[in-house]
Amino acid sequence: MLDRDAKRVLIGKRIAQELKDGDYVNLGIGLPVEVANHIPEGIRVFFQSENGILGAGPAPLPGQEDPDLINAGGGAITAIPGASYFDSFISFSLIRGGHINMTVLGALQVDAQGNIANWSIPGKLVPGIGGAMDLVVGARQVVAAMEHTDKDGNPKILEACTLPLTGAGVVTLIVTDMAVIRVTPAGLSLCEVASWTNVDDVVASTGARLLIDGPVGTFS
Amino acid sequence: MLDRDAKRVLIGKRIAQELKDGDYVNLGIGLPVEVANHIPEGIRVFFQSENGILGAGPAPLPGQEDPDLINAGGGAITAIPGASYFDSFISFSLIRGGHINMTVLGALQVDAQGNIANWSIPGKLVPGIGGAMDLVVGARQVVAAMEHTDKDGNPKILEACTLPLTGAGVVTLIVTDMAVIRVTPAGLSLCEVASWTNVDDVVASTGARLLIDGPVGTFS
Amino acid sequence: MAKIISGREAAALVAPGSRLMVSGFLACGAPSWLIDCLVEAGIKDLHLIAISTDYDDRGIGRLITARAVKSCQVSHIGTNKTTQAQYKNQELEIEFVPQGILMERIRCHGAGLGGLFSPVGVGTPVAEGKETLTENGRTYILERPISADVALIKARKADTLGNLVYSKMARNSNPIMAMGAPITIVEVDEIVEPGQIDPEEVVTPGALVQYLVRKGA
Amino acid sequence: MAKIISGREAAALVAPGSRLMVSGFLACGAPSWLIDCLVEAGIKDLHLIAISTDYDDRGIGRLITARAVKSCQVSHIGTNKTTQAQYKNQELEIEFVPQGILMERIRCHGAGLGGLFSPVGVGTPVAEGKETLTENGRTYILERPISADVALIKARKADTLGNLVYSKMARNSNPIMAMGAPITIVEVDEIVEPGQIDPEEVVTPGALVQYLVRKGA
Repeated sequence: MLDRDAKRVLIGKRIAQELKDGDYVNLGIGLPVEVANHIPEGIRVFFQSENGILGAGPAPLPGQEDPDLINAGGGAITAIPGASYFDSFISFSLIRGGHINMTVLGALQVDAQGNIANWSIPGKLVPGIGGAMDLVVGARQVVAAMEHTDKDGNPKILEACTLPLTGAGVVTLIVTDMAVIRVTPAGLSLCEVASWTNVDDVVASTGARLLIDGPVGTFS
Repeated sequence: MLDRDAKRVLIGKRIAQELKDGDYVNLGIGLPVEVANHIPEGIRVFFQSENGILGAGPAPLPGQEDPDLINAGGGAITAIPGASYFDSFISFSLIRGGHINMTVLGALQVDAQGNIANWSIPGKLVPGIGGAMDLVVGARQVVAAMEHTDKDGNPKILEACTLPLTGAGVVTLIVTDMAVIRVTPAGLSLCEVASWTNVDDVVASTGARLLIDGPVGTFS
Repeated sequence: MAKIISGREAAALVAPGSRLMVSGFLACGAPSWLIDCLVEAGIKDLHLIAISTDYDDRGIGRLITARAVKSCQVSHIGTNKTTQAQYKNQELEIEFVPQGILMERIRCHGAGLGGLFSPVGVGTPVAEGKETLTENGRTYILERPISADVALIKARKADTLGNLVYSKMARNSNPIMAMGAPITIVEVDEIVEPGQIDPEEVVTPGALVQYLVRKGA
Repeated sequence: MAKIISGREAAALVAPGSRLMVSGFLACGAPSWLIDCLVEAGIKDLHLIAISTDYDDRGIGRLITARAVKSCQVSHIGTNKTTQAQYKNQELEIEFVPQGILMERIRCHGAGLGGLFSPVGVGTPVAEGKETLTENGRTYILERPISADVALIKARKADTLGNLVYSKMARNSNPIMAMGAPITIVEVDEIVEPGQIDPEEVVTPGALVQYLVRKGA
């Protein structure tokens, strides 16, 4: 087993390899922001934050925070040369209009139909929707970045989500600390397994049928 | 009878008296632009041109035209201090959202229901709609500025328009070279008659019933 | 054309029980001084329209903490424990609106439209009870305009005609909420004369602004 | 991220018979150089989407005069006698779209929406055959998205990432048409390095721009 930080790095690093030169990317709060730390050399990627920037840069040095430059989680950011600011209306127009190549989001559950649930546990936690529902229908690729199981070891990848959905049939790729899984019309296709585990463990930890229709690679 | 220029001045001057301090006004091409020459002293009025300015100023001096500053008719304009430029999407949002106090438009026909026709004579002239359809539903007051009859002396104010409509039930005031007529739920109310003519002539030149529910004033 | 008033006068324009739009994203670009004046005036029973309820002690959250709000349309409450508690205790009614669609619905009103067909939230609780349109195999749901009685927004600078410019990402919901109500009150850091803002730089034209309040005044 | 190409290369991206959006209002803010290149390339059978057809010899009118257009969606043809003649002779099909609604319909596509309810043209020929919605006694008609294969627009300045600024009222339909097609080609007077345009001044973000052409190149 990996510790929390190691899992985070493993997931972020793997997702970063999906990026192409010139991509516009929106990273959800929490785990997804790790992706920004692993952009492959030689490519340029532009980060959007839905509150109104294209070209978000890394966190400023301590003491140099600008209260008018924050990411969607409220954290201080910077702007790269060539950034642009715009209002939330334009920002979500870019998102829904298919002008953002990839969004990476955390998830409470994902399922074999590409459904994702990440905004509400009825009777418990209801932080709300934020921009997630717009992002999952708008971005060209929707990547679920998540731990493979919950803290009790129960699967979070299911045949069908049981929590209220954030989006239906929207997830294109699932990257966890154990596996890389593509959502295909036929179901969930197991593409890679993390080098610290194996196919049998991944299958045992997954609540949905996994298709193995080619050689399964490894990642680390 | 007045000549064409005198009619134009008469109409423009009378409409200008409807303006209030701080009004945002959109003037159609042709006759309506005359209104700008008669703004009552002591009030400030802001002209919008739907192609993207609030705070349009008068025509520039010859030789000082800027090709990037034109009104909706393509004529050179200037920008007053405090003007703003915006795209056509925002411009028409302001119009339809009720943020423009008055639009003044020419008309081929208007009728007792406040219908207006000014974009097409089937089989003959079809210049098109431009921004007129947006303007007549959006502006808080819609003023038809027109000669009372056509060049053959036929009424242009009718019980019901016969030409394709620009807007249905939208005109609030009709100002011609002969009369000032308000559109009310009960029908067309004759408010004022030009000093060069009289009530009988106005009634005879009008193709719709005119209500006279108070003293009829004069204007010149 | 805008009238310059004080924060206290601004608060008096907000009636108890009215529908109130307040701008900002996690307190960035929120009209903090106007919020303070509202809290001080003790106005209650508001229906709030906002992106989120910010933090317990900062931004819009101060209205929640002061129990000024009885119902709201927001996209997110995850950063405000007081909102979550009031929601759980059923002291506060909440309609969750996806953030981009909240902007669309406000702008829909501001631009005089009757509704729009949105692909957002199809197959989720957001779609419940809404009419649908299917086109090229894609389903859309009908979203209706949202308006308020008063909108409170924040700009960096205004001229006396009400033309506004913002500061970086503090722009967020401000230009849209400026279209959301017949009365838009803008908290600004600075008021200048007409002509001192380049017409090219104006983001919100003065026609959308009724009142200006200097921060702290 | 934008690629810098020549006008000739830009013309080669427009296939005969394709749907083409061209910006500008009475030739102000129109991509004249790109239009020249298109005319020279002799591309025919276009479906044109534009505010108007400008003048016979200036702006979009040059495409009409060159008989490059077989059908169009425009708001106005009153300034172009050639368009009027081709329309009368039934050489040119025209759908008249109210100017503001043309902008709404293009942006509707660009923002991923399925349609909108418009109050414009109710009771006129524009409303014929369209679904309606009645709300608070007001009737709205359903307007559908408009998109193109290629959009040709004009900006004053771009950086190499495709961020755009315009010149005064030459902005008009440009920022909206930038959202109207998967391929947006921008004619610019000047191309600068990233960082040379203040992020606050960018009107169209680079994510909407695929190609840049220097005027005359």
